Amino acid sequence: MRKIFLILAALLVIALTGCGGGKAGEAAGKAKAPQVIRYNVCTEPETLDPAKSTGQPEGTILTNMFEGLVRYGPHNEIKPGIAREWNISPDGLVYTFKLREAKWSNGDPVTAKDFVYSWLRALDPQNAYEYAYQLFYVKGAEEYNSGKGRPEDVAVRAVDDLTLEVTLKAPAPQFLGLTAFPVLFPVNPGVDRETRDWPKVMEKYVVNGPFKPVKWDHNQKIELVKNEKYWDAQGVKLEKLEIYLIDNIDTGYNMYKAGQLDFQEEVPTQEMARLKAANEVKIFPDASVYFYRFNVTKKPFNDPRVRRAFAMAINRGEIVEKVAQAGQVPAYAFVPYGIPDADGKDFRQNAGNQFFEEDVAEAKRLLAEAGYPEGKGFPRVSILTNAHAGHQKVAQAIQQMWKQNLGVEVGITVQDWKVYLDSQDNLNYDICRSGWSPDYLDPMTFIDMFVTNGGNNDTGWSDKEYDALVARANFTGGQKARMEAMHQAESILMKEMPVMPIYFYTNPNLIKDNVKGVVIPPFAVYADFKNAYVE
Amino acid sequence: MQPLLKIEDLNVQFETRAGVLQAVRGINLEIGPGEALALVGESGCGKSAAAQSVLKLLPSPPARITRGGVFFAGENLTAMSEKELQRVRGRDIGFIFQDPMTSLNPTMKVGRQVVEVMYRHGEKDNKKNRERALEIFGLVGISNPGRRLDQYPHQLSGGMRQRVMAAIALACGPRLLIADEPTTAVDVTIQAQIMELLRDLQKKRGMSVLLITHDLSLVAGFARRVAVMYAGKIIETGTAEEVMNSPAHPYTRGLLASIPRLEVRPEERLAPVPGRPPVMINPPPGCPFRPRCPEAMYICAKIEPGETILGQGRIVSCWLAHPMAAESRPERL
Amino acid sequence: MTGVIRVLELRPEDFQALGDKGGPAEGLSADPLNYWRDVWRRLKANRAAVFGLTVIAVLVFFALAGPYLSGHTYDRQDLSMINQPPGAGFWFGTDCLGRDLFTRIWYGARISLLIGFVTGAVCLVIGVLYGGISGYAGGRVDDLMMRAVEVLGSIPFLLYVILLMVLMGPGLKAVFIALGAVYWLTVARIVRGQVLALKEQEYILAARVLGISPWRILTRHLIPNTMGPILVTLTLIIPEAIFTEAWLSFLGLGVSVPKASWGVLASEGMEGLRNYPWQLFFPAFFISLTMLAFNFVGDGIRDALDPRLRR
Amino acid sequence: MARYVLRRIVTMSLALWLIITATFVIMHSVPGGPFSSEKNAPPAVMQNLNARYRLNDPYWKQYLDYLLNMARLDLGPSFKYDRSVNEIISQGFPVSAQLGAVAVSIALGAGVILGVAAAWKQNRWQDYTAMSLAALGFSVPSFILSGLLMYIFAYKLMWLPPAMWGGWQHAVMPALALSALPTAFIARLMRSSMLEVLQQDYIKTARAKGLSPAAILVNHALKNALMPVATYLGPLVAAVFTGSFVVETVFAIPGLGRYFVISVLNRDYTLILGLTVFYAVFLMLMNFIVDLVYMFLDPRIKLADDRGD
Repeated sequence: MRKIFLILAALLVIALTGCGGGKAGEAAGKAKAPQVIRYNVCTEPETLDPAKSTGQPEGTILTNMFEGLVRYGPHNEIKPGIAREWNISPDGLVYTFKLREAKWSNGDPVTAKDFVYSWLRALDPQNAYEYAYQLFYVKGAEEYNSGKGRPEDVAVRAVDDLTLEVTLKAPAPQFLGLTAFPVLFPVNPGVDRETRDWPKVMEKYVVNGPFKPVKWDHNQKIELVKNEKYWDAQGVKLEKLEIYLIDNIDTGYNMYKAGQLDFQEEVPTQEMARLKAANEVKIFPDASVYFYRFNVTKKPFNDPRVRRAFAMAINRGEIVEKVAQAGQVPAYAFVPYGIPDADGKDFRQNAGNQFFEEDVAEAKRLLAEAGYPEGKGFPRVSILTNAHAGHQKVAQAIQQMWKQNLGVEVGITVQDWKVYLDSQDNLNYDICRSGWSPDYLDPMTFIDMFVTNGGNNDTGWSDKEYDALVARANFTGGQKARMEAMHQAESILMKEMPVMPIYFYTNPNLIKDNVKGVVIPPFAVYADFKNAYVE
Repeated sequence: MQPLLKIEDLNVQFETRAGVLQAVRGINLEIGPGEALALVGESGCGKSAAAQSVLKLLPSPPARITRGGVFFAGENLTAMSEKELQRVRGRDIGFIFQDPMTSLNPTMKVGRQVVEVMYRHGEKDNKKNRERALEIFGLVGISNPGRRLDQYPHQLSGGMRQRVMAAIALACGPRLLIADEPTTAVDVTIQAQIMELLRDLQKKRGMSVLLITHDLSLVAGFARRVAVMYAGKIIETGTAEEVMNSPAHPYTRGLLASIPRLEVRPEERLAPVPGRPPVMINPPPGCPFRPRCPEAMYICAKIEPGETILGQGRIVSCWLAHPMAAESRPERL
Repeated sequence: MTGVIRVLELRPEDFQALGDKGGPAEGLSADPLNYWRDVWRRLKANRAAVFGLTVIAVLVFFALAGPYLSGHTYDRQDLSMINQPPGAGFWFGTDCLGRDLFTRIWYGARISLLIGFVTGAVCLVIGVLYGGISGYAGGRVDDLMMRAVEVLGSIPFLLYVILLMVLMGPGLKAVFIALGAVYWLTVARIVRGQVLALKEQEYILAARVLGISPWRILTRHLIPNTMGPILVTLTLIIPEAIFTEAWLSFLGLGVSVPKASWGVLASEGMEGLRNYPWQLFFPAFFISLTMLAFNFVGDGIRDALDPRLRR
Repeated sequence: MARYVLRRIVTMSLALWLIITATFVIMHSVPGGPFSSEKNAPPAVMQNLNARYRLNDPYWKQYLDYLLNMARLDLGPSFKYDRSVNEIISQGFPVSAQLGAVAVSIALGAGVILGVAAAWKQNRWQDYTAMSLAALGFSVPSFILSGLLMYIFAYKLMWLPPAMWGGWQHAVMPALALSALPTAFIARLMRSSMLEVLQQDYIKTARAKGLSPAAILVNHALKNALMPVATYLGPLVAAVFTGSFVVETVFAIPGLGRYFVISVLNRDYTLILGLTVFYAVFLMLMNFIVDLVYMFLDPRIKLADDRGD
């Protein structure tokens, strides 16, 4: 398993070697190729209002047009954005950001007041932004959003034009990283007051990031051009970024082959084998996990032995290699690779990826112990999945493995996405396919899912010790103690197994070889084109 | 004098799924210039097929002229190509069909349907054509012709429509008019008017007319000569007086016996003789009329009778006309 | 011809009156064949229709027997044999999970044909009852019932199919209901039209005068007489249902895995078009063949019922 | 005429009301709401969302509000997209309609020609060829046809751009894919109606006039044979002009058709209702136009309340 990770890491390095800043500048200087990249984000964005956006495609487009207080660098490191520097109080509660003298694309200066305005706008209950809760770390934010507090009491303050002071209600090391994402982006107050629907009207659209939009042809493409007013405009090599909104991956693939796209976010599964062999697909890490939930509130999965038996009786390597095919990593733990631990190293690597082993004999023994020798008398259960071809394939492979290895006949129930979510939320399932991607680069985004009655628990599982560990991690300022608590929590999760990890995702992309300098982060955003160029 | 139309040994077959139907089985007819001839028979006897075969109007397949020919003013129509025939149709020979309700295009103004013929046969100036159509409308007795020209068929009465049909047939001043049951589909009062009109036209313009009808009563006072047809053959010919006053064939006698009186409803007239005409697909030997014939003899079931010439232009096809019949059945005489 | 000459030696007795001994005149007229036997005869004479019927029969046979012929099962995966081209071991090749496509195709035939036939049956029952009642009742009831059909006819039908599919969840039953619920309209319209026309005919009037119950008239007289056009409609609805199910499969709303209809197989095959074309070819071929067969049969029945169209 | 139009409007409104009501009921009985997502938002946020989109109101109130807005021609905001339903329809429909117009023209042209050729040369090779082509159009599901077209013309031969909406080259494949089925249908319809017409007595009259086959075809047969096709044209135009999900997603056409599917999948309530209403109105309108065209084609037909002469 370790080997696979190393390969993955190597891949990452290969992909990113082109991204070195200095080299990029040189190459761009020599380049004769027109500096235009045509990128398919594979869906029509629901909105281009940063506060309203919830998905990765929207996040990707917005990140290329805006800049928050910070911005992620090519190695997932947090780099200064609009904030030149910042200071965090020793108790981890007060963040003071010093802003640089940046400008909006209409020439207005970007000020601390803009951030105050934007964050309050994001929290305004009248606006009802779904991801407003990403600001709930801020003192007074949740109260305001739920109608119990006043906007004046939200602890975000413009000390002067270039100083922003934020007070959190509890220490949250992940907060700094969150300021790199859309909900916490500033919007131009003047424009927002004047034209309420500016996010729909590209002529009125004002940005503070690398690119500004010119045209939005729905279900076709969004055209961005370089924003000359961007504070780091010098570092931006691209003249034009065309973001295509083609949702049929196969169609996108054909366009890529016909030379009409340079870069597509997704790769058709049935092309994967050939593309990998021809070295045409580039696989990037993705800090997300693919797993099955068990409904622990009823038989037979109320018995942890049954859950463990099921988890041990599948061949993850075969699923990854033959079914998913994109170089995913078999998962024997819940928190994916790519998330830093207290020592700056990788959280997953530190704890290892081996909380349990695939062992059919042991699985059979556990199942017999639970009262189902050779699967006899096992109740009829079913895997719930949404109607997506890939998920259905994995489910069928697993179905057969359980049948062969445990002698248990498991059905498959396919539901439409929204019905599936409804069933999952209301525990109307036996086994449920799930996936989770982080909201921020911290194990907490995975660990806090499974606290008792957590909004995303959806298994009915509850463990007092686990809850206590999560609480400890949440209210401890020290990173070391926090991480320690989370490591412990994860080992409980993997012992009790309300969820069965299957694999850690990867992010395969189709990218032409002459496209360089694109940052492909492992979460939240597909691609950052700030320093990208065409060779 | 050379006949205008001469039909020689005409045979017409229909190929159907059930077999070959012999619709017309070797008929001979001549019509002189300005002469009116009536071809009489029940529906299904082949008279319409014969008439339409003159201009090869029957759809082929399934219809096929297997033998014989039709000569018009000395030219063999049967041997003509479709293109050449098109020039004869409507110009030299006009045609009036049975049902004025269905024989006019429902979606075209009647004026245009008349003008169209003239345009086709030479006169390309439609303004002139319209004036001529107006004239012809008057000629065929259409009242208020100016308004009628711009009406659709459904806006006209049945009689009016048949007059339009006549106008179409007459548009190019044909030398021969074939009227296929022109009065069957219109009611009795109109019937007389239509016949009057045809007679008038024939007289005034010296036009030949071939009248196809099942109704012997129409023949009197219209046609000089009459041919009676049964099962695809002409079984009796003669002048109108001869045929009406001394019919030689039992079938003709049957037809005459059923000449309509006003109290008889039209549908009863269509079956003047009890029984139905035979379907001529593989017919049994003998006379096709035998099953319905009140005077049938043993010979009638064996051999179909040949023609017996009774006088100048007076021919009958019946065993009764055979001398031996007279000997065996003296009571008939 | 020579025979005729020989017989011409006539004798006096030939000229004796025949009287009634010649047999009835009707003997010479065409035998009025039984209507349905006639239709069947005409249908059999139609080569395309016979081809269609044969194809349907063969497909049904293979749908029943096919899954047992190759020694593989429809859901048995062999991940070491994924995407194999057609050959000796796998006659139609394998799919992306290493399952035998030959077996899956015939298993899919079962499901697709079942969808076609059951949907047809559902439409038939609803449509005949609705249309029959509407046409037979006539007047205001008819007016109201036909208005309702008209209203239902003006909803976006695919949107409703999806709505119903989502409401009921994927699966065969849902497909039957969702498709049946939208296709019966055509049958109802046709039945009603036929019933209206037939109702005025004399034998029905006679039956009414004789006091035969309306139900009996409906089932014994009207419905058998409307069978022709209904059969034609069915030959359109059955393939249409198979088609629509294929389309639903393309959206991921068809039958549940690991079961597979032809639609599911075809939409899976679409992904592999460039690299594993046989995965698309076989399901697409059989869908098309079925469509053609039903269309031929439908045309054949229509022509047989109305011989004017094809002579 | 005015009375006739008025009566049609009244019945249309009634039908529309029934459709809205039925859709409203079915839509709300489908599990899952517009704001359910994989990452569950805190209850306070959900409360705000429901309040904002009035999902907290009782159903009867939502229903009445919707009807009132409808009366003002306001179909409401989309729940999923940052656009109003009116905007989505007014942006998508013109594209679908343009493509649809091309497709219907192809279907009408090719269908009529094939059908006429088949009828004119009944039971000869022209008939069999035309009808085989029609059968092909009937027998290939649109997603397979679309995929194959793209594979052959864009991927293998590279003659045409694979997707997106632009110049005429972009319209070729989607229009072909869209028109396959209606072409086949019209060809068959045209053939049988042409055969029917060719047996009519007035065609024999036309032949007796000495008209050439071409003149008979054009002046006498065609117009009469087109009438059943005209009846089919109403529903056809309604269906094709509002777009096709398959064709629009495969060829990346920014039309309306895709929304008929994704509105349901997203539980975008206002969009579902809006599309249903739009489709129904459009269909009724098309049928009305067909009735008018029919009147022009067939002088025998008069509007119910317009009996002259």
